[in-house]
Amino acid sequence: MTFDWMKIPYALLTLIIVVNYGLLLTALVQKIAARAGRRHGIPIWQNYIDLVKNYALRTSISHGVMYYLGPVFRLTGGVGLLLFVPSLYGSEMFSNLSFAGDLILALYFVFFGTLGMALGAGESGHPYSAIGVSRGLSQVTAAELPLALAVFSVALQYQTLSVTDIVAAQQGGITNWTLFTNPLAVTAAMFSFLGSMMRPPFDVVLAPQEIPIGPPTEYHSSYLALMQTNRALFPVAKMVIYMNLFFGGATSWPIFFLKIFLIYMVSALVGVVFPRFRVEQSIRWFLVWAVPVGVLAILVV
Amino acid sequence: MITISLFTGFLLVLAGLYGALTNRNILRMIVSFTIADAGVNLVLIAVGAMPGRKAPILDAAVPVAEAARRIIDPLPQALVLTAIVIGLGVTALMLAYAYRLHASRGSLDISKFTELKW
Amino acid sequence: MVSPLHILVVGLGAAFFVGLLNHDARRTAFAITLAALAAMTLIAGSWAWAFLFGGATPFTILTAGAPPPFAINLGVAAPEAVLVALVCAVGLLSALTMRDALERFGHRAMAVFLVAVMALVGIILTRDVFNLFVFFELIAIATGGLVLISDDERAVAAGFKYLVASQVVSIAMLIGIIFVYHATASLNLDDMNGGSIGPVDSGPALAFFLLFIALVIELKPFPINGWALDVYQSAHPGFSALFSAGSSTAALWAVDKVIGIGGAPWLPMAAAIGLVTFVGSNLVALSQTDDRRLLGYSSVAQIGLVLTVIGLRDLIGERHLAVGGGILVTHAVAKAGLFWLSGLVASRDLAGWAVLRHRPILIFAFATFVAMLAGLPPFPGFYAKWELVHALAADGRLAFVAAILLGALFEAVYLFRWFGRAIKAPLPEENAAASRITGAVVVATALAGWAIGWTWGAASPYGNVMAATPLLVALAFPLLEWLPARVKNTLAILVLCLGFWVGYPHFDPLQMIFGAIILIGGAVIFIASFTFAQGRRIGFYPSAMLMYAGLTMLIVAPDTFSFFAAWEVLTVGSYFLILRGKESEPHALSYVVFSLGGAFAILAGFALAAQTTAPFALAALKQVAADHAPWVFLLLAVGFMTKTASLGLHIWLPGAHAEAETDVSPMVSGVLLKAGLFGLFMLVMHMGRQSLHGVELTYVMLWIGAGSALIGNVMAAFQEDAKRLLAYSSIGQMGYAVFGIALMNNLGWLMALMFVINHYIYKSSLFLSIGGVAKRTGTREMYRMGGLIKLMPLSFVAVLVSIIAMSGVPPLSGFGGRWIFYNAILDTDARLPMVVIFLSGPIAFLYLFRLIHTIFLGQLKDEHRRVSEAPVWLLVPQMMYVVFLLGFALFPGLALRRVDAFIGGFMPERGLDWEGTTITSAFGHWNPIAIMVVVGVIFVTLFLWLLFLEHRAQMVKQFNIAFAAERPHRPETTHFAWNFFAPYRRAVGVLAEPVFERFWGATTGALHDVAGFVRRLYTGDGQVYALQVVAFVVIVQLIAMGMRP
Amino acid sequence: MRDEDMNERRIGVRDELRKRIVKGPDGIEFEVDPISDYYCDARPEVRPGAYAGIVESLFNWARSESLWILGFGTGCGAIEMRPLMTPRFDAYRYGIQWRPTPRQANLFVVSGYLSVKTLKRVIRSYEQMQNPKYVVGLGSCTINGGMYWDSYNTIKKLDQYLPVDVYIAGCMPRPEALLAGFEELKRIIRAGKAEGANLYAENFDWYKANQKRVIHDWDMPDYNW
Repeated sequence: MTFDWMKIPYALLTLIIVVNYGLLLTALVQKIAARAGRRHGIPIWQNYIDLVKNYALRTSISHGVMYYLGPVFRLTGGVGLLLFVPSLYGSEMFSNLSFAGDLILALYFVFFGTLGMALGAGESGHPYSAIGVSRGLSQVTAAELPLALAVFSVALQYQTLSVTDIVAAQQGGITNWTLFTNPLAVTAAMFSFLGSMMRPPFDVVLAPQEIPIGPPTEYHSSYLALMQTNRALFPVAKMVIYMNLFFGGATSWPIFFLKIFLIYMVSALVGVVFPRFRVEQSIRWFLVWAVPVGVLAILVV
Repeated sequence: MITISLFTGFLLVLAGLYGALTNRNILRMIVSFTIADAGVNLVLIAVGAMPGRKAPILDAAVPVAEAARRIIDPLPQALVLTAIVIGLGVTALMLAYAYRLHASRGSLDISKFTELKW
Repeated sequence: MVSPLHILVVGLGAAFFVGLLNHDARRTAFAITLAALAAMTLIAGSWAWAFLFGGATPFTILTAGAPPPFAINLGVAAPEAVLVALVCAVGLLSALTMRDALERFGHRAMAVFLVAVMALVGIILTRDVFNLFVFFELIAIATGGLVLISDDERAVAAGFKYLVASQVVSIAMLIGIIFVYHATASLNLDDMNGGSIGPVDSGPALAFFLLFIALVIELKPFPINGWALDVYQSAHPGFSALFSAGSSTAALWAVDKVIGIGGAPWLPMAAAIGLVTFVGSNLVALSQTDDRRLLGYSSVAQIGLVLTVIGLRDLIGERHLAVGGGILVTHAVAKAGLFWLSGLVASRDLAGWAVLRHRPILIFAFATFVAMLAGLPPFPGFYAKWELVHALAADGRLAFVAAILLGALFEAVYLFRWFGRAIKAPLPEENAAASRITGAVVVATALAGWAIGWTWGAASPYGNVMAATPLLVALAFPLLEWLPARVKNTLAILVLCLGFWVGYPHFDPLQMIFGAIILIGGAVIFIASFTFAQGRRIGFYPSAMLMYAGLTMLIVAPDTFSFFAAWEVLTVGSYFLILRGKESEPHALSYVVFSLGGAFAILAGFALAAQTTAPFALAALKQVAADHAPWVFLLLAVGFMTKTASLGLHIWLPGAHAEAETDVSPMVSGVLLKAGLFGLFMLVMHMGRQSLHGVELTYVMLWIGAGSALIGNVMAAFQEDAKRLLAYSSIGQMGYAVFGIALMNNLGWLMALMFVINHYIYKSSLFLSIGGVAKRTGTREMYRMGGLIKLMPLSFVAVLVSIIAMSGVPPLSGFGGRWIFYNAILDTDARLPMVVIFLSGPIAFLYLFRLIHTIFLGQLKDEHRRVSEAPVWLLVPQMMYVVFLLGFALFPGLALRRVDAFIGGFMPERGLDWEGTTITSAFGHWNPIAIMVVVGVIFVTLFLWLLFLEHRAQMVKQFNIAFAAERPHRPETTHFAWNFFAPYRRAVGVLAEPVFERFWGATTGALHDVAGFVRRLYTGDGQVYALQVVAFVVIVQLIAMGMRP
Repeated sequence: MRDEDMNERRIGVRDELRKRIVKGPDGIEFEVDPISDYYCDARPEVRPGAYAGIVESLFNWARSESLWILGFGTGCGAIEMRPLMTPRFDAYRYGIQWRPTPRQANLFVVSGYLSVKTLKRVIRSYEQMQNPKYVVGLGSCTINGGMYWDSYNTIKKLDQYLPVDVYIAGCMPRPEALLAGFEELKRIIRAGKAEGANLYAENFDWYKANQKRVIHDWDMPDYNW
């Protein structure tokens, strides 16, 4: 197999665009949420400042090798996820490294960073980290389920696991989007989306005072900076999958930005309205409300 | 005659069995079994008997040539003989057991010897 | 050759002579007794040899110079010769073991003993009914005398009860004989034979019934055998051995001879009584705690089974002697051996047999006898069981099959429970009374058992199980027990590698994968065994090699018989292996009971499939008649799924795998579980889809696989014990594999194979790592560990790589399995079970994270601060597994490509395209090397970036955490570990309810309750026993009358 | 110095920090000294800023615009911080946020009087923050004890124990005053003068001596990493 080396600079370009977009987007959404509380909220560039500040801290501690590697795993997970999925449909430049695998690769790679991060947090020896991980993992087992069902429903619908092919099948008008051709799957997936965004009502994992923000409680300085980068990048990478599978993908960057923003807003809107669930409540919620929709999506497709 | 012996024999067997199964005393059981044995022997004889024939003794009165027609079947009698001997042996053994049992427990009640069960 | 008549002559003559001896000449008397018994054995043995191998023809011996019916005649043929030899040999050996007692009681006792053996021989040889009666009475009297040779006070009462019952029996027999004589005018069996009794409702038939039932009662049928059980329990074990192996054998042969008079109408009665006895006696034995009484129950049961075979002689045909004989000989050898063995045990409690552990060779004998009684290969009972079940199934008597297998399962339960207790009970002080002679007799008996096994196999039309090379190799290991363990370990590794090298050219791709896992994989696990190879490690290598031999035989088996034999061999080998764990006794028992239950299902399935064909090739499963096929499929699938621990049949696995020794756990998890999968593969490849009452069975399997995956994973997430966690995870993983097989498409099977390979690697690795940790920390409770990463870094790396692989996260090999899985389910319509398996997928993250976090991360405990890395021999295989995992992740095609093509031969749809490094399906693609490179490059880049930024990070210690402005108190209170997934338990804890455990617990509880209730029949009152005998005769007659049209 | 010092002070130390004999799984007994086994005993170091001045200026600007306050209300003044989060004052727009863990915070607002008991926790939390870090003393009590000037139980001058960057006087200072104080802090940071952490490391022995003078049950290592 011959490898097209030009893919690498293109992939880096994608990465840079998405990181910057992600930093701005998260700030923007935070600002919107602040406006819902009648505050001004943070400046739009606040994320950059925080990032620089954290990189600029002069000291740091380490609890051990896994602790050290935790953020690396985390960000690798984010970057990998982004690059394994084509960002723009029809663009050779921004199809990234999707030759390495299909949708299943992306779905399972989601866990790479989570698992590595959990391990790193575990080595800090901090009980709050462990409690946070326990909650996060418990919740994700239920929250991932509707997505898996929805993805499977979509794969059945289009008879392919290739993201490109799925996007291709949705071209030619808004009514061709999975959103309209398979609304049940999209509903289930969006339920799952709410659960994976670490926003209310599903954010007890990061309960700030009870278990000071859970898993990353011991992280600081550059570790935290890497994780912040991932925090900007990862949701976007995830939403790229949602966009491609359910909302017709994107053929250009403006459409990409718009669709990602709108998808993010779903979670933000729900988040400012609803209070927090306990973990078992959220698990039950997913099993009772979201999973049946997913099952239905599989059965009727 | 044969019917009477048969009937008596079976009656003795049943009486003996009844006695053995209802008397708790070991000695009484043994006696009951001898009664039953006697009954069995009687049945044996009765089955072998043939009306109007003589005892199976080959002597002057019964020439060998006519034996097959004149004497009764000798086999059951031989069997009875054996059975009596065996019965005697068993009875003797049971009595010996009765002695040992009485020596060990001071009682001859069969329902007292039930350590081995289940 | 000496005439067999001289057996009687020698016996009787010696008895008279001994009786005449002076009271003080005990040694002389004993010597004469032995010499007489030896002579009898020799004569009988020479005739047995002549009949079996010398081509002698049956003949008749006339006595008193007159032909029958005027005199008694003796018939001698092969069965008689064998049985007489058996009885005499048992007599001889029993006398040896009874030496002290016999000398104490004096010459008269010896005379009685000789008479008893002589009478047994007489019963077997005579062709005269009344003579039969006489010999039976002799036995009764001799028994009455010999019971008294006992240390047990209670023997007196037992002997009396026995005599009372005998009286009732003899009355019935005598009356029967005289009327039969009246009807047939002969006492000679040869004259009466051939249905000369007339119709069953005639008067003569009633007479025959009395004779017949009297003989049957001599067999001590359930439930009217209390008097005999008391004798078993209280008599001298030497005599009990003769009573069990000799008396019953002789009585059985008498029944077999006499039943010919009545002819076919009487066979069902014998079969029914035999079956009731077999099942009932085994059931009651479940609650028994006295070893000799237990043996008594078992004897009664085995004899009942032979009676069944006699009753089925019209069905089995001329081979009924081989079948019945197989069971009988096995029973006689094993039971005699066990009774003698019980003479070496002071305690009458089952656990008291632990004393045998002082002499491992006796344990070997014990194991041999238990295996013989349980009908395991390579003993005759195994062949007999196989043939019996096949004959019954071919005739459609499935209820018989079920009852027999159920009874056999009960028997296995109490035998293996007993064995397990003996192996695991605390070791008592040395048994002072241990007799060398008895020990030698027992060992000789065990060896004789093996020899008989070989002979029987050689004569069997199915082929000799023992002649299979793997088994021979495994059987060589007990002979090497004197070698140091290191040598044996090296030898084991070499043997396994050699086995693979030899088998390699002959394997098809499927066999290749399983063969590589069994042989090469087994060898790798053996590397870890070097850790424990101190001293001689008695028992480990024979058991392990037995299991590997069974596995090897399994994958190369061409027909159902060798497949089943291999299955039994691997089961028993693995049972011994599992039993080696410290606390493993109840779990090993549950394992072997489930396994044997499964094996019986397989046996029934094969029998149903084969009908009359023998040998039945596995490939012929394709051609099973359509009306049988679903049932065959069902039975076989259930059997195989007990081994894969599928939902409902899984409860044995967690304990068995968790409590096994460190290097045994990977053997029984990584390797052994694959036997079930291999069976399922074999099944679906040959039988394809089957529907029963409109339900597609593979669809049911899908649900079972999915359910196993879910329950296994959920349960694993809630375990505190690390090895139990791994064990439950195996249930889940096997669920995936079963699911894949049941998908019945190309990719599903490929996925199952991927799981086969992956599961072997990571589960073996994990069991070794966790075993190493448990060895170092002295606990398996995860919450008591923590923070071991710094002390055991290599173990950590092995666990880390393994759990990444198992979780299915790219870039390691587990992802390949998941990827194929998704592609496979896209090809199928079964969507609902898929939901369940989706649900179980992410749960794996829970227990995997918990495993690594709770053990290696978090807070290090005080007492573990000086713990060192796991032993190097444990680490070597782990590191090999890490390399395997990485290699398999990069180049899955090496293993799977050929299999893909092979499976393609069974399936219409196409498999995968293996073009370059990319693997393409109809739906998607996957490039393992590209994934690895991309992930690697990103990871390394980011790592270097972090290293650049944070190379001066201050290394801190475990309490340097921001603890809400406080500080941790102790590591125990800071390690968040116990009940780690509490919220998850609150949400879905209902799934972790031990429903199946409760079900099986209730089932076994109910069985024991029934057994406990039924055995109240045995009141201990001799009179009640006599009454029962009378009632039995009446009831059997009434039932027989009622059954007649 | 440390060892003797610690031994002497163990009198007041809790049981869980005493040396203890434990038995390993192999049956061998050994001693565990929690203080040295469970805690890092390194001393804090002075860490200079970036080599290039312009980079350090950029960093200082970023630090000043990203003040992450440790959410630890040490006294009654804590109540004045809450309004800063409300729409009325909305401190977020000035780059000020609250973090629940000292690891991620770089500004410690000592809100009001500080009892000796709390001082121990404040020291611990402060030491767990990363360099550079800032301390703001809120209210008169942190300056001179305020109305508690003669209390048996409060410390009087905060900067004897921790390097304070800014005091905000008042009893209580209103949220507006806090905002003004933070603006002042930002100015100091941008000027590169907020080097409290390095000051603390430089005069570590002096600070420790002061701290131990008032904290009698000193049950932790000298520096809480």
